[in-house]
Amino acid sequence: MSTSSSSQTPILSVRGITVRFAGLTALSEVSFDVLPGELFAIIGPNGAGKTSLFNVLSRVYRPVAGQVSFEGRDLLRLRTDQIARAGIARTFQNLGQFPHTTVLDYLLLGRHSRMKSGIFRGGLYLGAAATEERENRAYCHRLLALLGLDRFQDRPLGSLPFGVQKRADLARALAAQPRLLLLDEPVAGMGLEESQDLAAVMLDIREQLGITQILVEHDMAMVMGIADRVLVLDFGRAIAQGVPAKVQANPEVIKAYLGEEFTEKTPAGGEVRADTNG
Amino acid sequence: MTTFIQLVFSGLALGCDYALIALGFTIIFKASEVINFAQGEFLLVGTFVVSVAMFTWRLGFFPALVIGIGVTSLIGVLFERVVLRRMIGRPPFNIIMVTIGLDVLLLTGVIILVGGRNPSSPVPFDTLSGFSIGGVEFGANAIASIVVTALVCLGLYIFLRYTRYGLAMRATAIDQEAARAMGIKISTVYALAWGISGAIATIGGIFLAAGAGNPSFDVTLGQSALVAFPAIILGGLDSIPGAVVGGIAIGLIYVLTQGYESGGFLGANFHLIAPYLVMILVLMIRPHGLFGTRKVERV
Amino acid sequence: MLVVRELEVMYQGVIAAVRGVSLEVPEQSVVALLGANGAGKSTILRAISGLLRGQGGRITHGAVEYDGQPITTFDAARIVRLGIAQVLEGRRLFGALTVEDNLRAGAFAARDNAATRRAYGRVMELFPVLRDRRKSMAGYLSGGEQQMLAIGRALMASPKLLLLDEPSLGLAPVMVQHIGKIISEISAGGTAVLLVEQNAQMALTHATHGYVLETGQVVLDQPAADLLRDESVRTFYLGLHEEGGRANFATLRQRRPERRWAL
Amino acid sequence: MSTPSPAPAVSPTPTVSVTPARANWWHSSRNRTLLLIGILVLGVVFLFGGDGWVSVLDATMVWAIAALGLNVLSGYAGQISLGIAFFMGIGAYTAGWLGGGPPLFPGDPNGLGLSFLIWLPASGIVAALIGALVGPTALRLKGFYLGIVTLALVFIGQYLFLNLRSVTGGAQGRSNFPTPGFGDFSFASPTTVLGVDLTINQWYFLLLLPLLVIAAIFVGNVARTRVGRAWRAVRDNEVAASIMGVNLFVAKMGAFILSSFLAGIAGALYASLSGIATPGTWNLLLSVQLIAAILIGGAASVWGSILGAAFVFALPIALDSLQLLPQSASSTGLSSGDLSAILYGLLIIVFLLYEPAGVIGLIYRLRTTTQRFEARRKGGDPATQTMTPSDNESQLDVEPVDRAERTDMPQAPN
Repeated sequence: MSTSSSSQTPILSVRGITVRFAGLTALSEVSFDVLPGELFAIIGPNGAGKTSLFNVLSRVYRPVAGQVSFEGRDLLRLRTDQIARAGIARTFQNLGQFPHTTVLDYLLLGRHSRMKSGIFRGGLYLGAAATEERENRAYCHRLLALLGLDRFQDRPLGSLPFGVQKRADLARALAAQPRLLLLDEPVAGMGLEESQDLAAVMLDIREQLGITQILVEHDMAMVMGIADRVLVLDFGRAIAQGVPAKVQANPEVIKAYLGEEFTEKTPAGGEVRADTNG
Repeated sequence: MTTFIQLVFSGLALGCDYALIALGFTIIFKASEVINFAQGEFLLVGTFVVSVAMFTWRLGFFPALVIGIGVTSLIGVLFERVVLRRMIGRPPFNIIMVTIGLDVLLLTGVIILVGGRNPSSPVPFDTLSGFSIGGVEFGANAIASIVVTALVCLGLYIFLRYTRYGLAMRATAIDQEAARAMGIKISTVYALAWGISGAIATIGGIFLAAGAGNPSFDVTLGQSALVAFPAIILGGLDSIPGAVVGGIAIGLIYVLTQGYESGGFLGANFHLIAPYLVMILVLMIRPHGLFGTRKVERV
Repeated sequence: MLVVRELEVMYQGVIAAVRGVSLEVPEQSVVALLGANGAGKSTILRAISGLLRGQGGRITHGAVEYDGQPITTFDAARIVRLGIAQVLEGRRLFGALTVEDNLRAGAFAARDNAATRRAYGRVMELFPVLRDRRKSMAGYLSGGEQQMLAIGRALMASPKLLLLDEPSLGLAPVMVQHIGKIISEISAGGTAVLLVEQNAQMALTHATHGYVLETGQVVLDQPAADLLRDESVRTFYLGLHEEGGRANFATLRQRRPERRWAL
Repeated sequence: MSTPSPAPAVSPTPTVSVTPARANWWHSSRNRTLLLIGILVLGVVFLFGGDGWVSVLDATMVWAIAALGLNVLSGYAGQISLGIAFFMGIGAYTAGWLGGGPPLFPGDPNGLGLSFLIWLPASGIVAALIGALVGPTALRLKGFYLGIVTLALVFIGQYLFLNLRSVTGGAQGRSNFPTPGFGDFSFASPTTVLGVDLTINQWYFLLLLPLLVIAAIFVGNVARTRVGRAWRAVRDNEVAASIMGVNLFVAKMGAFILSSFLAGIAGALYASLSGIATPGTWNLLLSVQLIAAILIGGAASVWGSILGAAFVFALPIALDSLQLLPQSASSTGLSSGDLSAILYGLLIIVFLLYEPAGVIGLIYRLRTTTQRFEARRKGGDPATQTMTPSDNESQLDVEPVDRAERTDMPQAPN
């Protein structure tokens, strides 16, 4: 996969995003591009603004400045619920919001924006509405089988182990057939095997479905292992971006993660791109 | 002009009763995020007990009041301990309904004890006593209700501001886990909130029962407490000064509309909905009331 | 003084947040607990201080002992009275209360007024800025002042053990250094500190011993000075390491179960 | 503790087994069985129970339609509403105005005398339109605030019903509500069919049962398909739902409108059945009783609505008929009305404490327990039978749904 120097048109372009809450600046002038098919990771110490950035991309937060364009469209003009239709799906950091929903229903919920029937047609359940429901159920069954979730399909999410819930959440996001997938800490709280398993799924998604993925994650081993490019945030600012190896060696990044002293023992950062101010 | 002053005075007195009722709601809500729909029935139970103590057991007003406050507070604390504590973390709808269940039980209990007759209003002064200045009637009990409300507010202020448990209540209302980290027992704070709320309900109830000189009250007393809802919404569910301001405002709106609606184009009983209309208007402009705080929902 | 043995914590009955952690905090020491977000550090502190209940968490295995006494089943209020105070992550001040009321709340569990007065004097000594801002709302303080108040509030209970969760979070480097010095002073004054930190450098500079946590398990357990020198801390934080039990994700690109995505 | 590996190794070419899509409420064997049992029981009461009991069933079916309406808004979509009585009143007066005949008593307002086929749908449609009118204002608010604004709706309704005398009859009420019928035939006159004498109540029964079944199947179908999923998502977490593409306004308004429609129909039928309504008929108590019905029966469940209505409205009458206690409430002491009030208050508290999924949840739980017991006798727990040996059993063991609940309305299995 080619990296930042590519001449491809970015699928997502973020320019000078600034977010403030009651005087506190959560994000300050953050800019970056994500190329089609890329597995792009956003990392940074606790409180660096990663989740705020995700919330801007899924239109939960409104930035005070900046632009976001997705496939050439101005993302900030869309409502939260229109984002899904525009082709962006997101997984959630916190699970447990839908404890009674069965896995199959959760996936069908993910397909909400791909379906049409309203109260009247759904209530009568005749013709088009019935066909639509059947087809979409079949689609979700296939997706569940692919992710090894088929035997859990009728179980409420709340009764499943954490790892299965995480996987079901990813399946739900995929069910929307997005072109951009936002993954909010997909392996947080998981053991090594589970993490590797999910990482493999992400690589599959990238290579076989060609879906662009943006990943916020704390598990550095995973990020550095599978991401094409990495953006590092610290105190709401983008302090570095580039391929994993270069970012790991960037003194700014080491300082942000470990504190001042560790920097001295680091070899010079080389040609790391460190855009300190957007 | 005389009518206007008379109405403002009556509105203020009624508003003070509402303020007390609203305070009862707010104290519980602030401590535990529970809206107590049974608050009206706490009023009824408290007033009924005071009435029985005064007129059946022939006790004086103050000993009777103490018994009434004791009984209502005890019911509140028991309900919190036995039922509500197991409902922590449940959806608000269910919590509201559990308090409605209590409301039904308390109301039925009083109905069974009261039977067909109406108990006498237990007030410190004779229901008709008072004085008039320039044609405006100042009822003794109306004045008492204003004075008592002021005293209750002052007492509550001193309690919350200067005592150890008052501080614990304020801290718990802001951040429960942080309060627990200080060694504050949340269960004690809840029990305190329900106890205080029951006590205030009794005081509000006896003045509301006497109303505009009613010698007796019936079992619908609890329902008239529903008007406190617009009051707390107006003031913001979680604001104690808001409850007082909201209560007085609703009392004034209620009495003034009632005084001027007769023969008007607004039709009968407009005063019953005027508080709600004002409330809806406020909510349209400020969805969290005049003094309330906004909560942020998270993903 | 504090011994944690094979602690296991579950959330909501399904999420294993801590999987068999053992650690020790000796008298008057500063012990650092390091690890990435979600590694289970805060959960361990909550398990010690009794705050797990009410968060949907439960200790499913293991024990916490304080001065030889098992305290696993004690409620938070009792643990505070025993002399363990916790500063929660994100400071969690009572924002609408004044600085002084926050400190008063911190002394809620204190037994006698004399001890509270002594504790108050000590807090003012450690954080002179708070004296000038006694009457201000806690919510209006700067980030650094808020952190000092949070620590001061916990010290009002005159604890023998202070559990400190991410004190450097969101603070500027100068302030981080200052907080580090304060931690040393606190331990010099006779209060042991169990410090959860992301800023490894700050934590290890002031700590006597360090534990590194990963997905709910202790992976490194060494004297702080050794950890400070150890390259492995760095690798854990930056994902550089290829050995040490953590398999290399990079090879996943080549070796992974084959799966055909036909939908 | 060992790390569970929840995902089995995925086979190179996944064998996709598509289980039949059972989205239709009618296609669930459990629903069909329950429905048949229900109809059987009703049939027996209908034929042999005596007219008094048939009238109780009639009223219960009307309450059940209203409870279905409330369940749509509060159970499925999670919007607290105390305003259902208001929409029932709207439906009743619309029916009275459009279908009512000449005044029965002096002071009765005139009616247009239109056909049953017009006034019944119209009563639902007008209520739905008014729902659509107030919805945007009310649904901006959440939780308690919405609850209290809908409480205001009840009081505003009573004020309007009191003052709009030309439609409602004012304080003394209206007594010329229309009775259903086609042409010369009326459901409100006793007739003999095939040698059987059918009373008015039995005729109403024959009308109300199909109406209830249609309403139940309609709501059940909506709940199981796209819109129903969106409602539950909105109920559980609004922000997450909207990120998944659910338009919050559309979802809430849909629930509000369908709920008002059903309430309107129920109001019209209630007024037609009882023949009189005063402004006080549509009071707060009515709303509270309906909320109690769905919570006792089972929130977010079609069967829960029906069973709940039976519990709250038919049970007191059944208790009354046992005549254990004096009926009069004029003296002190326990009357039968008091007893049912106490029972009803206790039921609310006990169910919410111990079985938040209501009667239907209780039935479901009993069934699961007996199934497990059966399976254990045969050897092997059905909940873990399908698991591979590598699964950590204790973690995968199914927790009862209602116990896992934390953040939302309890949801009974459909």
